[in-house]
Amino acid sequence: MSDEHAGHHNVNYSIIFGFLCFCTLMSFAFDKMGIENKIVLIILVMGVAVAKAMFVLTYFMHLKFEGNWKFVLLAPTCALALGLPLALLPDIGVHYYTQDVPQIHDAVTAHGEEADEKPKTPEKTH
Amino acid sequence: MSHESPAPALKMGLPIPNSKLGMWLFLGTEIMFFTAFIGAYLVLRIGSPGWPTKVEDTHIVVEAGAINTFVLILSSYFVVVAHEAMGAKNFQKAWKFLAFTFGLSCLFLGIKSYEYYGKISHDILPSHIAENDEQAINKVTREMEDVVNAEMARLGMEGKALEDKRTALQAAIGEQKGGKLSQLQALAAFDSEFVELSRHARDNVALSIPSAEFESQRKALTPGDKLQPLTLHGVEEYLKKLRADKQFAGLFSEVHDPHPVPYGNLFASTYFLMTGFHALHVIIGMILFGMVLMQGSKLDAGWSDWIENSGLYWHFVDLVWIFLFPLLYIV
Amino acid sequence: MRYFWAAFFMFWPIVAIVIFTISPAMNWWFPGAGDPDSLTKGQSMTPLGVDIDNLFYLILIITSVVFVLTHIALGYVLFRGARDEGKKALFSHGSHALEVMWTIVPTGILIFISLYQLDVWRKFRVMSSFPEAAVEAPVAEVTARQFEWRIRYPAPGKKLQLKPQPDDLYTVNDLHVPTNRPVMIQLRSEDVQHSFFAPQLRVKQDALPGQVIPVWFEVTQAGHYQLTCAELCGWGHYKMKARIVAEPQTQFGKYLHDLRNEQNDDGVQDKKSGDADDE
Amino acid sequence: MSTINPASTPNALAHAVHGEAAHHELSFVRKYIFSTDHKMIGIQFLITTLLMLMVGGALALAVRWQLAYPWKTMPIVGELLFAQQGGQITPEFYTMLFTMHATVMIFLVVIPVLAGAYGNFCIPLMIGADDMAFPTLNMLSYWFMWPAIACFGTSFFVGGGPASGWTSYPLLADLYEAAPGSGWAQNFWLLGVTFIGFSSMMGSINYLTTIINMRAPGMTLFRMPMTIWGMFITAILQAFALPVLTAAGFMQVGDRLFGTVFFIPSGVVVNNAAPTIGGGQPLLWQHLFWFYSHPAVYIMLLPAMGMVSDMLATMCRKPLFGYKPMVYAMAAIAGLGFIVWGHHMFTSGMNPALGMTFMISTMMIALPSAIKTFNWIGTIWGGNIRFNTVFLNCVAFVSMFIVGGLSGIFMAAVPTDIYFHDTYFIVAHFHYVLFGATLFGVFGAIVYWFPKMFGRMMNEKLGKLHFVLTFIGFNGTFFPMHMLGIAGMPRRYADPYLHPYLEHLQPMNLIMTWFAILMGVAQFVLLANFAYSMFLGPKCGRNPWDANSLEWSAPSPPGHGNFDIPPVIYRGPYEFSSPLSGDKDFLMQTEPPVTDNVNDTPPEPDDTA
Ligand code: HEA
Ligand code: HEA
Ligand code: CUA
Ligand SMILES: [Cu+2]
Repeated sequence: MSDEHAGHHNVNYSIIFGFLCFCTLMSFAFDKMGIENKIVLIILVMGVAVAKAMFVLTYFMHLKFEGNWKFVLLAPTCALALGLPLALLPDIGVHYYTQDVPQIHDAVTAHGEEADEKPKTPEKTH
Repeated sequence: MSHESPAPALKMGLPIPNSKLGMWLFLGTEIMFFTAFIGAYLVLRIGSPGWPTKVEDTHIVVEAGAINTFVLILSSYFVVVAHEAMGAKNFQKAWKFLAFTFGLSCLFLGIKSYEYYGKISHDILPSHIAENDEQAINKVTREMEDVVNAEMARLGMEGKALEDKRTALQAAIGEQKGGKLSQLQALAAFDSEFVELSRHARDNVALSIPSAEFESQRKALTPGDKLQPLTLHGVEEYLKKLRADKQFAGLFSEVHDPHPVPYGNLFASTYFLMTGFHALHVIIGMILFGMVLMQGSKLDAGWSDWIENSGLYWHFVDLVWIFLFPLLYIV
Repeated sequence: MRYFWAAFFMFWPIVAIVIFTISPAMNWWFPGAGDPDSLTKGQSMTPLGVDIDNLFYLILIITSVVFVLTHIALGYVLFRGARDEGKKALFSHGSHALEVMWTIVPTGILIFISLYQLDVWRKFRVMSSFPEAAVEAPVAEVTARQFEWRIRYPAPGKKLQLKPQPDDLYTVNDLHVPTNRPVMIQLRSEDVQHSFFAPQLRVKQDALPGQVIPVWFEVTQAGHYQLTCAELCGWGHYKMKARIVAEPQTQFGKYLHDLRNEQNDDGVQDKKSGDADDE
Repeated sequence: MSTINPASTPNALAHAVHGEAAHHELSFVRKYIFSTDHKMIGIQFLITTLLMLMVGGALALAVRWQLAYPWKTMPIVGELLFAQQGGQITPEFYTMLFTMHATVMIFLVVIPVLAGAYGNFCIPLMIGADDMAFPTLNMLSYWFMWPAIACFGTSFFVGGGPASGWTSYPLLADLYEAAPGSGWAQNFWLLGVTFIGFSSMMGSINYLTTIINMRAPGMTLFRMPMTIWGMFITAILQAFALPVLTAAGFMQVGDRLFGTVFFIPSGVVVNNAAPTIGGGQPLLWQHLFWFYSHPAVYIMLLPAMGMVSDMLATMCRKPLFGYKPMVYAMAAIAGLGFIVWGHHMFTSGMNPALGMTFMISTMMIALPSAIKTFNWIGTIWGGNIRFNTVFLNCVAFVSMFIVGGLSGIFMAAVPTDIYFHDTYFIVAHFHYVLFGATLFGVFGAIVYWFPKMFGRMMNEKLGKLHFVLTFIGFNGTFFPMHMLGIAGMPRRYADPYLHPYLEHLQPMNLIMTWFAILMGVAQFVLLANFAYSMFLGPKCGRNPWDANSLEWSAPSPPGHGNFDIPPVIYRGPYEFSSPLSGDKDFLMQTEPPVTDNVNDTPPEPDDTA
C-alpha cells in the first residue's frame, strides 16, 4: 500500500526547491545589506526562515496531504516549543536581580561609568 | 514487503502506517530536544549584554552557512525526488538520487568541519576564550610558555621544570651546536621575551584598580622599577613587534592574538552544542540512507516506507538547520 | 471482616487528625523565638512571618475540612459497600450535577487561596513593594559559601556598596540586625547555591552565584535566631549553622562600633587611635 | 525493512492462527531474555523494578538509620562497607545515599514499573492488539535500562558517589571542585539518566503508536479502559518532556567534561579553585530540569490512576463514575502539568511575576485531581464491594493521594512554600504521592494482573498481610514528616540535631525509622508471595475477577499473539451490573449486543480466518 500513496500528489518539487533557494539567498542578502536595526533584521530573517520551514513541512514532508492528525500532533508541540523559551525569558533573559558577574563590570567600566555601581535598588527596576 | 490482506472494515486509528506515525512522534520529541537547545541559546543570549556578534570575535563565516543551507535544501530535494521515483518503481533512479543526497551530506559535513577548523585555529572553544583584558594577557603568556616548553623539549632539553630546561638551553648555546645554534638562540631570545612579559603580567595590577591609584601604589612598592602598567593594547603592540622579528618565525604559530570576547565562552558553548548535535543528526541520517544505498541494485519497493520515513527525518534535520542558520550566522 | 476493612480506613484519618491536634502542644510545631517553653513558642517573630503563618492556618483549615469530608465520604461508601454484601451494585455511569458541583466548589476555593496569598508574596519578593526604610540602607551583605555565612557590614554611618570597601566590617556566621525596623540584606553566594533560611523568621531565599538578591524582614523581638542553609550545597550542607542576633538599634550601633574597633586593632596601638584614623 | 502492515495488525486472528502454526518453540534466550513479546518484556520490567525497589528501599533505610541514630555505626552493613570509618555514615555518604535512593526509586522503580511493566503488559492486551507496534524497539527499551542500571551502579563506586541530590543542581553538580570526590560518579549518573531517558523515549513512542493505530475493531477512544488512557497520556507527557531533560543532561555533561559554561556564571570561586570563566546561568538548569521533572511526577502517577480506576470498578462491580470526566481530568492534569514546573523554584531567586503565574497554574492542577478523587469515591458508592487485596490497595491509593495532594496545596501557595521549601514537609508530600499513591496502586496492580501474567492467583492472606504492614509502616514513617516540616527541619541534612531548634525531634525520627523498617520487612512478604504464587499459586481461568476489559478474554497467560479469537469490541469497559447482563454482573467488551446466556468461555477459533 505504501507504493500507491507515494505518487498520489503531483507536486512540482523543483519549484519548491527553487523557492527555498531563493529564500536562502534572501537571508544571505539581508545579512550583507548591513541592516542597522537589529529588530528589523531579526523579523526579516526569521520570517524567511519560517516561510522556508512551512514549505519544507507542507510539501517535502507531505503535511499538505495528511489528515487532521497533523494538527493534533504538531499544535501542542509547537505550543510547547514556543512556550518554553518564553517561560525562560523572565528568568534567564531578563534579570530581575542585580547581576554581579565580571562581564557586566567590564562592560560598565568600558562605558566609562563608575565601577562601583550601587546595588540595583527596587526603585530602579521599576 | 507489503503482502496483501483484506483491509478490515473496522480498522481503528489513523490511515497511515505505524512506521510513519512512529516517525512523526519521534520528530515531535526531536522538536522538543532542539527546543531545549535553541531556547536555552536564545534566552542566554538575551540575558548576556554584549553577546559577541562581530566576525572578528566569532569567526562565523556567513557564506559557509549559506552554502550549507543550500546544500541541505538540495539534498532534501533529492530525497523527495528519490521517494517519488520509488513510487514510480524506478528504483535505480531512486538509488541515484539518494546517492546524491548522501554525497551532499558529506559535503555539508565537510563545510562544517572547515568551519570548525576555523574556530579551533582561532581557539574559539568553550573555556578557552579570554573574556577580559586580564584573561587575554594571561592567555598570551600561558601560550608563550607552552611554546617555550614545547620547543625546548623538541630541541632536546631534558628536565621537567622550565628552569632546568633553561639551564640546559644555556649550556647548549654554549656548546655551539652547529646548525641548531640559530634555532637555539631564537628560542632563548623568545624565552626571555616571555619571561619579561609574564613577570610584567604577574605584577600587573593596572587592570583591577584605577590607574592613578595603581601608579602611586606601584611607586610605593617597588621604587625605581622599570615596569609600566600593562594594557591589552601594549601587549598587542608588543606581540606585533615580536612577530615582525624574523628570528621568531614559526614560534608564534601557537600563540593567538590577545582578543578578549565577553561572553565568548558561552557563545562557543552554544554554537558547538547546537551545530554539534545537528551534525550528529546528519550523521544518523547518512547511516539511514547508507543502508538503502548498500542495497545497490537489490533496492525494491519494500524500501519505500523506509525511504519515506528517513526522508521525513532528513527534512527535519534540514528544518533545524533552516532555523540555526539565521539564528547563529545572521542575527 | 468487611466491616473491619471499612473501619481500618477510617481509623487512620482519625489518628492523623489527633496527631495534628496534639502537635503544637508536643512542640512538633513551628519554631518560635527564645526558649521553647516561652509564650512566644511557635510564633513567628516577623510581621511577614505572621502573614505566612496565617495563610498556613487558613490552608490548614481548608485542607482539613476537605480531608475530613472526603474521608467521611470514603468511610460512608465503604460501610455501605460492606453492608450491602451480595446486593447487585448500582448501575450508574455518573452524575452530571455532582460532577459540575465538585468541579465548581474546589475551583472557587482554589481561586480564593490563589488570590488571597498574592499579597504576601508581593510583600516578600516584589522589590518595588519593599519597605522604603529597608531599601534605603541595606544592613549587610551576606555571602554564602561552602560551608559558612560571611557577613559584610558597611562602616558605621556609611552605605553598603556592591563592591567591598576598605572600611567594611566582616564577621562569619553571626548576623546582627536591628529590631523593629525593616532590614534588608544583600544575599549572594561565592560558590554553589545555598539558601538563607531563618526558620523562626519564616524567611527563605536561595543565594545564587552571580546574582545579588535583596531579602528583607523585620524582627519584632530581640533575641537570637537560627540561620541555616536550605539548599543542598555539598557534604557540609547540614552544618552551615549560623545565628541572627536581633537587638535594639542602639545596641546594634554599638555592636558595629565595637566590631570596627576590633577589626582595626592591630594589637599594637591602643583602642583609641583605632577610632582616630577614619577622619 | 518496511514496517508492519497496518492493515494486517488489527486482524489478530489471522496473525495468531497463522503465527501459532508456523511458530517454532523459541529458544530460551529469545523467549525469556531477548524477547520481543510485550508480555515477557512487561514481566521482565516488573521483576527488575521489584528488585530495584529493594535496592532503593535499602538505601532509604540507611538514610533513616542516620536520621535516627546519627553517626552511630550502621548494623551489619556498616562494618562491611566502610570499616575504615568505624561503620559510620559520613556526610558525603549520606548525600550519596539519598541521591541514589531517589534516583533508583524514580528512574528504576516507579517510572519503569508503570510505563515499562504495566504499560507493556496491558496496552496490547487491553486494546486487542497482538503485540506492540515496534516489538524490537520494545525489547531495546527494556535492554536500555541495563546500561542505566550499570551506570548508576558504577556511580556508587567511582569516587564518593553522586553528591548533588536527584535534582542535580549546578554548580554543585557542575563543577568538580564543588563536590570533591563525586567526580566521575556524577558523570556516570548523568549517563545513566540519559540511558533511562532513551529507554522511556522508545517506550513512549511505541505506546503512542500502538494505542493510536492498533486498536481492535470497535475499540474507539472512548471505549478504552482508564489504564490505557493513563498510559497514553503518560506517553505523551514523556515524549514531550523527556527530550528537554536529555538536552539539559547533555549540557551538564558538556559543562563537566568539555568546558562549556551553560550553567556556570563567571567569577565564582569554588573550594579555593581559580575563579570560573563562565558566563552561563545556574537557574537555566533548574528550569530545564523541572520542565521535565514536574511532568515526570505525573508520569509517575497517571498510569497508576488509570489502573486504580479499572481495579476499583471491577472490585466494586460498578461502572466507573464519570468515565469521560475522568479522561478529561487526566488530560487536564497532563496539560497543566506542563506549565507548573516553576513551583519547585519559588525560592530559587526566580522572577516574582513568573512565580505568581506558576502559583496560579499549580493551584489549578488540583482541580482535575479533585474530579478524579471524587469520582473514585463515587465509584465505590453503592458498589457490591469485594474486599480483597486489590481493592484495599486501591482504597489506600485514594486515601493517601488525598493526603499527598492536600499537602501539595500548602506548597503551591508561594508564601507558605517560602517556609516549607526544602523542609521535610516536601519529603512528606512526595512520599505520600509517590509511595502512598503510586506504589499502593502498583501493589494492587501486581495482584490484579498476576493471574494474567502467570496463570495463577496470588495468595490473599499474604497479600492482606503485606498490605496492612505496609500501610501502617508507611503512615508511621511519613505522616510525622509533616510535623518535622512544620518544625522547620530541612531536608538533605545528615545531622539535623546539630541545630538546637531541631534537637527535640530526634525521638520522633527514631520512631519513624522503626516504622520504615517495618515497612521494609513487609516488602519481603510481597516478594515471598510473588515468588510462591508464581509457581505454586492456584491456577485460574481466563477471567478470575469477572472483569470486562479485553485482556480477560485471552487465555491466562496469553500465548504468542495474545488472542485466540480476534476481539471485536461492542461496548465500554465498565458495564458492570448492567441490567442487560442477566445473571452475571458484568458484560465483557467483546460480548455482542445480544446477551442471552453467553458464558465466559470464548468460541472456538475460527480456522477460516
Ligand atoms: C506522583 C508524584 C506527585 C504528584 C501527583 C504531585 C502532586 C502535586 N504536587 Fe508535588 N512533588 C512531587 C511529586 C508529586 N507531586 C515530588 C517528587 C516533589 C519534590 C521534588 C524534589 O524537590 O525533590 C514535589 C514537590 C512539589 C512542590 C515543590 C515544593 C518545594 O520544593 O518547595 C510543589 C509546590 O507547589 C508541589 C505541589 C503539588 C501539587 C499542587 C500537586 C497536585 O497535583 C495535587 C492535587 C491533589 C489534590 C489537591 C488532592 C485531591 C483533591 C481534592 C480532595 C479536592 C479538593 C481540594 C482542594 C479544594 C484543595 N509538589
Ligand atoms: C518513588 C519514589 C520513592 C519511594 C518509593 C521512596 C521510599 C522511601 N523513602 Fe524516599 N525519596 C524519594 C523517593 C522515594 N522514596 C525522593 C525523590 C527523595 C528526594 C531525594 C533528594 O533529596 O534528592 C527521597 C528522599 C527520602 C528521604 C529524605 C532524605 C533527606 O532529604 O535527607 C527519606 C528520609 O527518611 C526517605 C525515606 C524513604 C523511605 C523510608 C522509603 C520507604 O518507603 C522504602 C520502603 C521500601 C523498602 C524498605 C524496601 C524493602 C526491602 C528491603 C528492606 C530489602 C533490603 C535489602 C537488602 C538489604 C539487600 N526518602
Ligand atoms: Cu549551604 Cu546548604
Ligand atoms: Cu512539581
